[in-house]
Amino acid sequence: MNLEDKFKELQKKGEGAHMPHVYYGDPHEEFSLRLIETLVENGADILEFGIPFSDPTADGPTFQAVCERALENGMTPTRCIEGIKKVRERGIENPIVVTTYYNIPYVTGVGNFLNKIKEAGAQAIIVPNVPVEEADELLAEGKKSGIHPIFQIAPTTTEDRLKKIVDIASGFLYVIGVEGVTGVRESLGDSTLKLVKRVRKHTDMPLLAGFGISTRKQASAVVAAGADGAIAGSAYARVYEKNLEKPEETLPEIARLVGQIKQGCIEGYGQRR
Amino acid sequence: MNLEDKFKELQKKGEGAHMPHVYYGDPHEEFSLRLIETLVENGADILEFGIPFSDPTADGPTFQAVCERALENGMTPTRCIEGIKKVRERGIENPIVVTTYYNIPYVTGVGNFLNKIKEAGAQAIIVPNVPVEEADELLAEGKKSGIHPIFQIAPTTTEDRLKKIVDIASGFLYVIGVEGVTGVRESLGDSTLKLVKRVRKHTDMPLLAGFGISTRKQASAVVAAGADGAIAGSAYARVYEKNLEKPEETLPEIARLVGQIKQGCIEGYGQRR
Amino acid sequence: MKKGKFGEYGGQYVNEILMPILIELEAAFEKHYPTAEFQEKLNGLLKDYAGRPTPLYYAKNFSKLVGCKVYLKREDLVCGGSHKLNNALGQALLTKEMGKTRMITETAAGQHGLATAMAGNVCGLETEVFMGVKDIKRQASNVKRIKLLGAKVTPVDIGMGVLKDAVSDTLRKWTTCSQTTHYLMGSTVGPHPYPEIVATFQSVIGKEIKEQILEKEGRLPDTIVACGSGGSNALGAFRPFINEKDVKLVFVEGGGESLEADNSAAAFKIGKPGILHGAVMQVLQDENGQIKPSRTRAAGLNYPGRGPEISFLVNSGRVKASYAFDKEVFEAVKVMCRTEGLIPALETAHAIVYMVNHKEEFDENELVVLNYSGRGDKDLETIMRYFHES
Amino acid sequence: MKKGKFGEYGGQYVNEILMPILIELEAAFEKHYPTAEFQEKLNGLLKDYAGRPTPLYYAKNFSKLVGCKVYLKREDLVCGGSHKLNNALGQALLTKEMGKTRMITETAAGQHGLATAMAGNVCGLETEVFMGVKDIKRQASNVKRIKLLGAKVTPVDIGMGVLKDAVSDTLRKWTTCSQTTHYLMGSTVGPHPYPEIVATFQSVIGKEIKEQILEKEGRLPDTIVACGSGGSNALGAFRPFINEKDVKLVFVEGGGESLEADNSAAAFKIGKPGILHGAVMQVLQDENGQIKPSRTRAAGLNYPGRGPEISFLVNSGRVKASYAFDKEVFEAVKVMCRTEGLIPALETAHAIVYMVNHKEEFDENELVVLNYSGRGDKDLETIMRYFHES
Ligand SMILES: Cc1ncc(COP(=O)(O)O)c(C=O)c1O
Ligand SMILES: Cc1ncc(COP(=O)(O)O)c(C=O)c1O
Repeated sequence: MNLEDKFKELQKKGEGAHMPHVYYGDPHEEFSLRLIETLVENGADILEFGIPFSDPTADGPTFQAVCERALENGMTPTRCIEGIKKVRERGIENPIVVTTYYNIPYVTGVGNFLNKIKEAGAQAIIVPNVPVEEADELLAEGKKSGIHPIFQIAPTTTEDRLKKIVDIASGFLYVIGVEGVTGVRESLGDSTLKLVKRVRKHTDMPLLAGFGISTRKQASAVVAAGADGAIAGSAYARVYEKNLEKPEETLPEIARLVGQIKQGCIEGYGQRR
Repeated sequence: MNLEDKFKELQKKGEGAHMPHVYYGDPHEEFSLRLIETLVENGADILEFGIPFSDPTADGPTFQAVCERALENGMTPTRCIEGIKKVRERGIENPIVVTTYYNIPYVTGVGNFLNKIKEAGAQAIIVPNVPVEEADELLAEGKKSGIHPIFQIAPTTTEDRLKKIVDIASGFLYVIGVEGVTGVRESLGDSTLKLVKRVRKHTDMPLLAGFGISTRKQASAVVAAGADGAIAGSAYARVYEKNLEKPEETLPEIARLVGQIKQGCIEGYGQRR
Repeated sequence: MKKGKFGEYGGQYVNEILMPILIELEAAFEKHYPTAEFQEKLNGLLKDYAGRPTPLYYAKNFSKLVGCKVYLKREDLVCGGSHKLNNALGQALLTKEMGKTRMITETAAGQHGLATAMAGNVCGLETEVFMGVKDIKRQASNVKRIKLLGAKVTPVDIGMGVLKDAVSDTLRKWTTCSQTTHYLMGSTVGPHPYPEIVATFQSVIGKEIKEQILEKEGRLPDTIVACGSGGSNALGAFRPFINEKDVKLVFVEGGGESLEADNSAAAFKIGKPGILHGAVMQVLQDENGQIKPSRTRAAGLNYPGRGPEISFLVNSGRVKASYAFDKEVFEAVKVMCRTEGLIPALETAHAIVYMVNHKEEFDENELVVLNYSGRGDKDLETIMRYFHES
Repeated sequence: MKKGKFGEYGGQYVNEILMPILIELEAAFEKHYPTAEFQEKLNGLLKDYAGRPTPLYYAKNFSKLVGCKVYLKREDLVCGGSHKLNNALGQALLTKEMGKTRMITETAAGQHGLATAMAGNVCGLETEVFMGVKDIKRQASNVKRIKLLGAKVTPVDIGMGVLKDAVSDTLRKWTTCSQTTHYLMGSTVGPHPYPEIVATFQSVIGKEIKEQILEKEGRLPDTIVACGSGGSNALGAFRPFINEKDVKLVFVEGGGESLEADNSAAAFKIGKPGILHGAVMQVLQDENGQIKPSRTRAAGLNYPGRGPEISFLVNSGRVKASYAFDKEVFEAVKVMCRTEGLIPALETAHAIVYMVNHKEEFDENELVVLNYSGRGDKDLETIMRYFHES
């Protein structure tokens, strides 16, 4: 299923989308696959499929550790792309958004890389360290391969830049509610809600809000503020990292959590005016 | 007995003079007095009576330790001057030459100090850190008090300076045979003998050679070369410092040593041409 | 060439949070740097606080040893002991102009952290220095200095606990506070406009070299040699000579234990272009694009990337790249100690190795300027231990 | 006044072995120093090797704190980290002129030993440094530096194992080798001609101050403050101003723990004229004329004597003597760190204490030059330990 159809479907249902973020291969591949299944079966609409990078500068301590473990255990970009195929083979049809840092596609060749993930079954890509200024190749190759490059908007983004980003974006917009890196936060603060509203004024494109979301309440709040969905990532890693020996044992807890966050997305949608 | 008479007496006897050097108060006063008696009874002609100073820069390690011990045990210049009196009270009539560093007379007042040692029974003073350039006061006050300031001559002394020193000197000349500080040395080297000969050309005044002399052979050699006697100091301290708990026990050994060195002075005189 | 690009190198590969801040920084730099007021403040501090101009010293004894005429550009005499303060003072002034009140940075050898703390205190700015736990240990004396100056030292224990990790963490921290806080980048690395800003502030080195060598020798040097990783002292020395095609420029990077060692720091020899910390650079990485940690005994050269400009200059052939192994570096320290009475920083000693190893290539009239980037006080323990153990 | 005499102070109280050598030294100094050739060599090394002129830095933040206008004369930026090299280079050149091949000296803080080793290597002279065992321990990093430079460090364990004892032993050693070896006296102490030679070589400081302050302020300073024991950095700064009667000169010595402490180093406060190490000086001594050991945490001020010239100037009222206690000194280090980002040597911090303690006496237009004699790297351990323990 492509992103557009997914958002249409959710709109019809009157639900906000939930996109969980998983770095593939932590602590090992088989667990990642089961984690993805669990997430999708219990509420995930879209899957953010992370390819671990050695220096994930936009990620907080939780995801840094995640990447480090995955790499130590031998995960590579090639095996990740194989992993996307495996997800599809297991019958999961939700849209898949690949996330990685730009050096990974850069060394393979951006076009080449996008073709590969497209072929494996992905619909879009997030490269947090590619701002509009450096996006020409990603945009051009994205168009050629049919992969949406997803852009981020931050509280620091000026009106000027916001327009530029909206102009070139496709798929959806990733709204970073807080100044900082990925990771669970106690409270979301007004900034996220304000930013969602600010962006909404400029575009009808789907907006997914992320960074710091880990609860039903937070998800509900961002969707109520006008976002079309919520992203959560470190929240899930924080559950299974407590039991890295047998991470499968944490899947029931993760199932509950993803259900709650999805519930928040649904509730929030209802509170929209 | 004054210095002049002593030298005349020895000349008549055909002997070189021996002047042992003792720092007073090491390890305690009573030992120093017994040491002096032993030296005088066994061959010393003149007594070099050292007043310990905190920074004896012309002295080697043996005499540095000697000074340090004497000061730690509470020896003071005043008590040293009392000590000279005690030596005289014990019936010792040999000439006494006080040795100390210039700060000791300087803080008391040079004239005052010389009067005091004169009164106590001394005949001369050696202040190793007063060269001719700084000797005006010492000379003037020496004349007034009747104390001979003894000057040193070193291998580095130029002909020019030698003349100056000979001009103002009285009592005797102290010939430092080696470049260095006080202390026992294995061999004397030619430099001492050469220097004695060089000085002899300029004056008939008695010459005592010192620094590094510790054996009969060395004493004999310097006297044979033309000196009128030999000085030894660290050689004796090296004997008693081996038994600081009961230094009296070393007195027989010291008695033998001073006898031998005096013997060297006598033999050397016989070898003079 | 596009602004901030040096051939394929450079750019601004940062996340959206930071982009507006970089744009603001670029604008502030372009606005303030050229003004007479800024120049006056900067030059005042460079002269009276940092001790510029630094001498260009004809090292007679060392020259004799290597068989040509070697001048040392004495950046070791800059306050704090290395060239780092040239840049730190410039950026601290810029921070004030931007109305920010804090500075954060990372440091490996500690020289840049120290320079930042000094510049911060002089300009009345709070400072926080991120430092890998491994570097904190091996550059203990600089850590003490930094703390004594009142700066906060934040240990970084992710990754290998070295510079690369500290830069990553400083970037992360910066995304949380960029509106009040300036990231004082310490070398010619990072996203545009940093490489440009740092190289500009460091160019004072090369400008002085040019004046001084003309005064002393009446001609330009035949060769300029500099060590580096990010490239700031090298570019500082090279920049005014880049268009002087007869001046040979040599850049010496850390070879580590050996080139075969999996983690030699010789990025020009065994790295390739890649994107790290906001820019395309020559960088050590595996076949998948994962950045590889580097390893050299010189903490200040222990970075897997080479800044965009030096990457471009080497790639285009204008600058010759060389490297020195740890063992040679320690020996070079001794050579400089004995010939000229100067204890060089381990980083600086890399440039000295180049001179010693290429003796036969120089003829006696050859004029070489060696950018003597820092003094070895910070490395004293390491050096003594090396000679004691080996 | 007789040559080598400063009122009742000075002179040549050495044994006969050394007198001819002192005469030779005086002649050599008078012959060579004024020549254009010598001046050219010396000035060349001072400029290109040592890093002169050192800046006169207007310390704005520190000035605010003490309520007047304070300039720091930045001798900390001299190669090696203190003013000591000014003199060491001069005497090393003189050693060459005299045809001698070796230099011996003593050191307490290690700064002079380091300077001697550097000057020795530059001039191709062997060097041997005598150092009290206690100082070897507390100035460990400078000992490492000196050894790395290839100089021989000879421990002195007589007496208290501090500077006084090291000077005594160096004098003793000198009597054994004075014909081939120069004793490079490190401060304005010792027999004539040393106080004159050292003060002359250090006067470069004051000459620069005069030029620089006239350029910056158009007038002479109201006050010059310097720390010292032997007095070389102070005299270096003061000499060109001695006849400028409106310039107040302040000399700050080590007070140690307290004046009541039996071994406070404050020789001007509790010492009297006496003869030590070849000259009449103000010196700590007991009622019998035995020299008393001094005690201060600043190794470089830990000497019981004050050189003849500074003794005379204080005695005659031209220079005001003050002192600073150890505790105040450590606090002053922190003040300078925080206000100006500079870590001063413990010696230098004594002068800083004076400024802090006399705040109320200065009015805001008062122009003070503080002779910032050295950097605190050598004292880092001691400083950190102090703040950790207290
Ligand atoms: C003395 C010295 N030289 C060189 C360097 C390398 O930095 P760059 O490549 O920026 O010159 C450092 C870094 O810490 C340093 O301390
Ligand atoms: C930094 C510093 N300042 C001052 C002094 C005191 O020496 P002087 O009295 O000769 O200036 C020393 C001596 O080691 C020193 O290292």
